[in-house]
Amino acid sequence: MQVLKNKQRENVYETNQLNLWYGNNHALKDINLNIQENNVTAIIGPSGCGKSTYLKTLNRMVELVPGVRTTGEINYRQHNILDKGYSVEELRTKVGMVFQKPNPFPKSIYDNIAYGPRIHGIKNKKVLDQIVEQSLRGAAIWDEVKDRLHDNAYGLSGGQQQRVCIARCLAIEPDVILMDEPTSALDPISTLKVEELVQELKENYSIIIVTHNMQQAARISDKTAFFLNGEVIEFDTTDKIFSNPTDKRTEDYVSGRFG
Amino acid sequence: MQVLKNKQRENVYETNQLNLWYGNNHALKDINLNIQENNVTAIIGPSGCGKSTYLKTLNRMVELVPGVRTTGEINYRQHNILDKGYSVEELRTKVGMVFQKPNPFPKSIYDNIAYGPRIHGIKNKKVLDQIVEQSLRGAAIWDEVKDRLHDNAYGLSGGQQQRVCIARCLAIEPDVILMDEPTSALDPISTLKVEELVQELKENYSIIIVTHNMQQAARISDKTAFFLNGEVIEFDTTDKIFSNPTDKRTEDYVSGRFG
Amino acid sequence: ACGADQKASNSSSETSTSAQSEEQLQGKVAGDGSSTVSPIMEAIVEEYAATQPKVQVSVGVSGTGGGFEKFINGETDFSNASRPVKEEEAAKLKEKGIDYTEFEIAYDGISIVVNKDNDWIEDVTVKELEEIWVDNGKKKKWSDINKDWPDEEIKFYSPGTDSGTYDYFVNDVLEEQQLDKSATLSEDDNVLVTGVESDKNAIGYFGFAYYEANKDKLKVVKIDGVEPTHDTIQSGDYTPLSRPLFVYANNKALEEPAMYNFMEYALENAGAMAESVGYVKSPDNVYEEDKKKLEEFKK
Amino acid sequence: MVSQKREKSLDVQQMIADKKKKGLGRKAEKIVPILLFITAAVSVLTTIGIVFTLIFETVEFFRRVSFWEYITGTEWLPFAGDPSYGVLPLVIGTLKVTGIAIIVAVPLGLAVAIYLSEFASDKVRRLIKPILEVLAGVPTIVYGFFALTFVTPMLQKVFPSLEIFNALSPGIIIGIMILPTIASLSEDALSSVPNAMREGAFGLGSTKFEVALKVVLPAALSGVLASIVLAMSRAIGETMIVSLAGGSTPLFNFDVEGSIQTMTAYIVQVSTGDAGYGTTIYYSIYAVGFTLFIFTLMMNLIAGWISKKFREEY
Amino acid sequence: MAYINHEVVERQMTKRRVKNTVFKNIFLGATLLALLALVILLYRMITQGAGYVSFDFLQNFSSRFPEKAGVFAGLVGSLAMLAVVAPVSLLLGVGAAIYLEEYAKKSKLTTFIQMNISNLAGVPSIVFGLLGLTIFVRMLGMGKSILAAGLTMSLLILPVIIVAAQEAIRSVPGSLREASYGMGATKWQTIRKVVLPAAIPGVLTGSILALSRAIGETAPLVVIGIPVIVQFLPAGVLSEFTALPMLIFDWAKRPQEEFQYVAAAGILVLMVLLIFMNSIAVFIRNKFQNRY
Ligand SMILES: Nc1ncnc2c1ncn2[C@@H]1O[C@H](COP(=O)(O)OP(=O)(O)OP(=O)(O)O)[C@@H](O)[C@H]1O
Ligand SMILES: Nc1ncnc2c1ncn2[C@@H]1O[C@H](COP(=O)(O)OP(=O)(O)OP(=O)(O)O)[C@@H](O)[C@H]1O
Ligand SMILES: [Mg+2]
Ligand SMILES: [Mg+2]
Ligand SMILES: O=P([O-])([O-])[O-]
Repeated sequence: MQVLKNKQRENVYETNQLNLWYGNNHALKDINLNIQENNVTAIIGPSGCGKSTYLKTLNRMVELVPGVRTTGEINYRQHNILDKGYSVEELRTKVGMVFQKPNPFPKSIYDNIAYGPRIHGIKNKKVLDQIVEQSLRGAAIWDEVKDRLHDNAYGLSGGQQQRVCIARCLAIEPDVILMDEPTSALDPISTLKVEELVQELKENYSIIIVTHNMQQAARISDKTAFFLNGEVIEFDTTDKIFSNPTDKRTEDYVSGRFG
Repeated sequence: MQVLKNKQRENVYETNQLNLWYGNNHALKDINLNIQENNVTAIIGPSGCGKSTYLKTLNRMVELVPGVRTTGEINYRQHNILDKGYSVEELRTKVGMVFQKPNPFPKSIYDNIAYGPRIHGIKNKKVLDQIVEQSLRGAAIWDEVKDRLHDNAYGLSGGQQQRVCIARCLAIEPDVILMDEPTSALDPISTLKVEELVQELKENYSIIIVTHNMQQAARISDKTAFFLNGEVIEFDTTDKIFSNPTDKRTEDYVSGRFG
Repeated sequence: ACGADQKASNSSSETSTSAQSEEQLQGKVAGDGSSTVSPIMEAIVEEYAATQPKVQVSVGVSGTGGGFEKFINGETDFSNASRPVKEEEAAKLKEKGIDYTEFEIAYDGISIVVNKDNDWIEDVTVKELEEIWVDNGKKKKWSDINKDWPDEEIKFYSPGTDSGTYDYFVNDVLEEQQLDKSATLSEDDNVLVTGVESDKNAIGYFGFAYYEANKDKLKVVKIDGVEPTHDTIQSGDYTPLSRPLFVYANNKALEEPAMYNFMEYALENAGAMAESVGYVKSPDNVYEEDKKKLEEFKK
Repeated sequence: MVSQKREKSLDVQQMIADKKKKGLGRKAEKIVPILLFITAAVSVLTTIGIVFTLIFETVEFFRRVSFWEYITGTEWLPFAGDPSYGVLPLVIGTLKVTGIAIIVAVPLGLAVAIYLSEFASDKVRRLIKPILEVLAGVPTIVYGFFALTFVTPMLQKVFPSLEIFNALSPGIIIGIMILPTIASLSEDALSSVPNAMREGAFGLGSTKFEVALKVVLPAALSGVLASIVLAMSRAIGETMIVSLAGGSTPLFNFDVEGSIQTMTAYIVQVSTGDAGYGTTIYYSIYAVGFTLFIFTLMMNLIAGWISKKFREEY
Repeated sequence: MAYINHEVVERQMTKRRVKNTVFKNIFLGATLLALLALVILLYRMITQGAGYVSFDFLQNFSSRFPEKAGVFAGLVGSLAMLAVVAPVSLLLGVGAAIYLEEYAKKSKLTTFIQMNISNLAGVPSIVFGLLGLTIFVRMLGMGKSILAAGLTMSLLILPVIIVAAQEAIRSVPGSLREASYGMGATKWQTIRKVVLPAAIPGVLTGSILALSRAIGETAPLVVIGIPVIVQFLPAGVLSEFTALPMLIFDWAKRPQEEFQYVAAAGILVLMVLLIFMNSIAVFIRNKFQNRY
């Protein structure tokens, strides 16, 4: 049954011959990568190899950097998001993002979660209350914050802040969640919580996670892509990447010989 | 013979019951740690566990942070450096430091290296020339920069800058070199060069290195201390720590179960 | 209830004043001009505000020239002047089609003062005055003017070059010759007072009002035997150092009841107010004439 | 496909899609940048306005007075029977005051900046900086009276030959007025030198003074120089202090004990004075205003050039 | 080979540490000197003016009698002018700052606007007075009104406000913007709901200091020709008025010595107003510092 389900999974993203330049810096080179839904896909690689860049291309956040150019295509649910005409705002309501450092808004916890629904026009107090609770529960932090929803989010610990950010992202019920080293600024216990959360979330969401912690990738992902110098060196099931990689460089990296 | 030599090694640092607070944050707790000369001592541990804090206490750099308090003692070559009367400037001419991010001064390469000798009163051009060359050679970067000694150090790549910083530190001929994640901002090839350099330097200097890369600690250090939450959990030969740690938490950490 | 009471009392006071044929007027009157005239004008406006609180009179102090500039631009209803309107200004007024009436409202006597400890000077002739003040290219000593006077350098204090007082002094006393270049020039007459007060060898001149207010600190010099007093200035005995002060009114503005009323009040009280702030009344016939000129605009 | 997922109590994406259909306007996204651009353009319009204001009367002035006489003449006697319009005495007056102000403010301001950024604790800095900024906020008219009625008499006790109006007293007071500008902006520049740089130097055994002088100050040089130039342009444009305490005697000499007149003080003198409308004197204030404008423009270009030239890369 | 003789280094160390201490004290001395200047200034103003400040002084119009003279019209006039300056300069300044920081592309035009702003910041206030007189008072026919003076002052402090607002906006971490964009917010939504609220304390701090400058400025008012003999309160923005600095300027020139003290009392009122505004700025700065 599990096998059958796997087979049925569709691709959320199909990346074809993606190239990206920051000015003259060729940061992504001929990327081809298909990402399945309801899966955790990990992206690993040494610092500066283009992991974050690729992730930010998936919701076109990379465009915020002046002087960025791309070629190739990224199809999200069969539509090329790199098309000029594609509405980034719509894309980003479907594709949520969690960042390396927790970045709650300097507002109350409630307002943080309600931010997304509100900007999309949902004003009804009752509905918002429901969304807030549901999202905080979804991010496994409801019990910790339910009594202080109207306190500033900066009063929380780093780990709690990060889960509030995840909740904020869940509040618009995205299809995909992008995570850029979501635990690298967290303590071991918070890390564990977030890792468990990711495992739960993949039931309903497609998750793409960048991590510098190879053990983390091994623990929580279904598939892993290894990036090096802007190229995808190897993309396969996580088991394969960590136990029996095809490429020598992948092996060197996962065994800690550099990076 | 090797064994004999090991036995003769003296302690450069003896830390007794060191405690440190940043305001109310108890960052180091009852640290007891003896560090041998002509050795590479690695300090590992998850983010925020106090590695950098401990390192910066060894040359009293931590005092630059307002509101820091310490108790206990750190004996450097039999003198307690935490004594009020101990001259920090003198300590720091004996104990060099290399930082996580390369931090050359915005001056020429030459002036960077000559800075230390100059403030210590060496004005003679010939002597300075010799010191600069010797230090750059010592840091394995002489060949790469000898033709551009008077260019700004910021024109160099990150890896080169880091080696210039190491050279700058060698120029005052310290007894001990402290390194705080010296390769974490560098690419694999530069990392390798710095690692090799550390191996060479230990012939003449005592080196204490903080690293988040466990493989790196395993590769280059003789002894390793594992920090967690401001405490030293385990301190032993590197072999022991990585192959057969005594503490469960050490094992969890070195096997990548958190951090 | 309180508000209603107030209204009632207001209206009752209105009726009582109108009974005295002083109806409550409303309106705005704007003036500008001479700093010399401004103390008189301030006194008038202050008193006037008590009788006609709803007529808002504002007066700037941009100097006679600055005042005329605004008058010519039609920005003001009246302009204070410490000299008669200049030909260029009159021409501009004509060009802009602004008809105006000149009212003389008081006299100012320019007072020559020296330090209290100065015991050699009592009385000077106009000739001597000229000799003292005219620039001769070098540093001047008292003894250069009169052998009996001390062999010490004279310190000069004069109003600023762009003031009516300076203009008048240079024109009428020095006959357009250069005033001694070493003079301390100040736009603020108090500085002159302080300067003369603190230096034994100082001599200075400024408006009569400044002398009056600082009588106890300064010694005034007689000109050809005449000391500046209210009487000698008014009578014209104190020559050539007394000059008339004027208000120029825009004829169109005078047709407005508020402006007319204000000017009427101003001319009525100008003499008294001038005296109260240290200037000198003009002769009564001057005010008579002024009133006649004004009455032509009565509607 | 999406709906096939879990049971949802709320379908937020559906709600969002509904709101979209109702057409929450995209208009703001288009209009707002235009409105904001207009607000940004106001500053440009202001400059155009200033030039426009000054240019016509200035041209009229130069129709009456030769441009050459104006920029090379050493006599400024607009009220004399035979007037002369050489602007140099006014320029000299301005430069005297500015020079004294800079001599006072630069060493003091830099010392304060270094003290606050390198030696003082965070608490002390947070306390002292705003207090010093009060000095920059004191109205210039207040400074003017202070200079005239307090500083000058005090100085006269030290220098008996000092006149009531002089360049020294307003110069010193303007120096005090611009001191916070230099101190505050230089402190910002010094503080923004990355701590890594200081740590590097301390790690080599430097004292604080050595770190400040040899590492931090050179690294912050562009910011420090820019603050000085900015302060200078404030000194050049300062009006009330020099009007009240500097005097109104434009002389072409380098004496600081005697009365002077600056460009700004001249404009005030005429603005409150007796000169008739339409006279050459009237037009001259616009010419002098224009000259001032050119001066500050030049200062600004120099400041820009300095920050570019000395900008340290780190 | 050893070049560094640690014994020599040790010997020199004493000298260097003494030098360090000496210079530290010199720098401290300079700081205290600057503070002393402020103390003397304040002391003198208080001793000169305090005797004349009273409730009546705040409630009276100016008068030819020193004991009756008061700041009422000037105080109300200055505050009324501030009521024009604050919204106008904040709206224009913050708007321009948002445009430059968030919308403007790196182009020649943007560089030009930026250069123009820093240049305007250096233009003497008296030149702004000439601008106000020509454009607002005369061309646009506003007369010597609160509006004309307020707009002139707004333009005068505009560059300061723009720069302060730019800095505040720049210091809002990019991560907050990214978070907002990541939720599908549009640019304007992000600015309005995230960037501006986070930047407001910084904007206010800089702006209040600029506004207090507008209250104390005298030269532009002198050039515009704001009247000083005013026995009424302004009725609207087009009403004529007088301002505190103008009254001070006028009183100080009066012949009677007592007016010197009236002027000093006026200065005291002005300074209290300014210190009050500065304290608000400091309060905001300290309260909202380092929130993220
Ligand atoms: N905003 C930017 N402007 C210019 N170049 C950039 C920018 N961001 C990243 N780069 C460059 O693009 C390349 C890839 O960077 P990226 O941030 O994607 O790496 P990464 O794999 O996420 O590294 P890390 O593990 O350090 O986060 C690097 O060479 C980097 O210098
Ligand atoms: N300047 C500081 N002020 C206050 N607290 C600090 C400061 N620097 C560090 N800390 C706190 O001290 C503790 C130890 O920090 P430290 O930087 O030593 O950790 P670390 O092990 O070096 O972490 P990392 O791997 O992230 O560098 C942390 O809780 C940190 O928040
Ligand atoms: Mg990254
Ligand atoms: Mg660290
Ligand atoms: O203001 P004045 O009287 O000198 O023209």
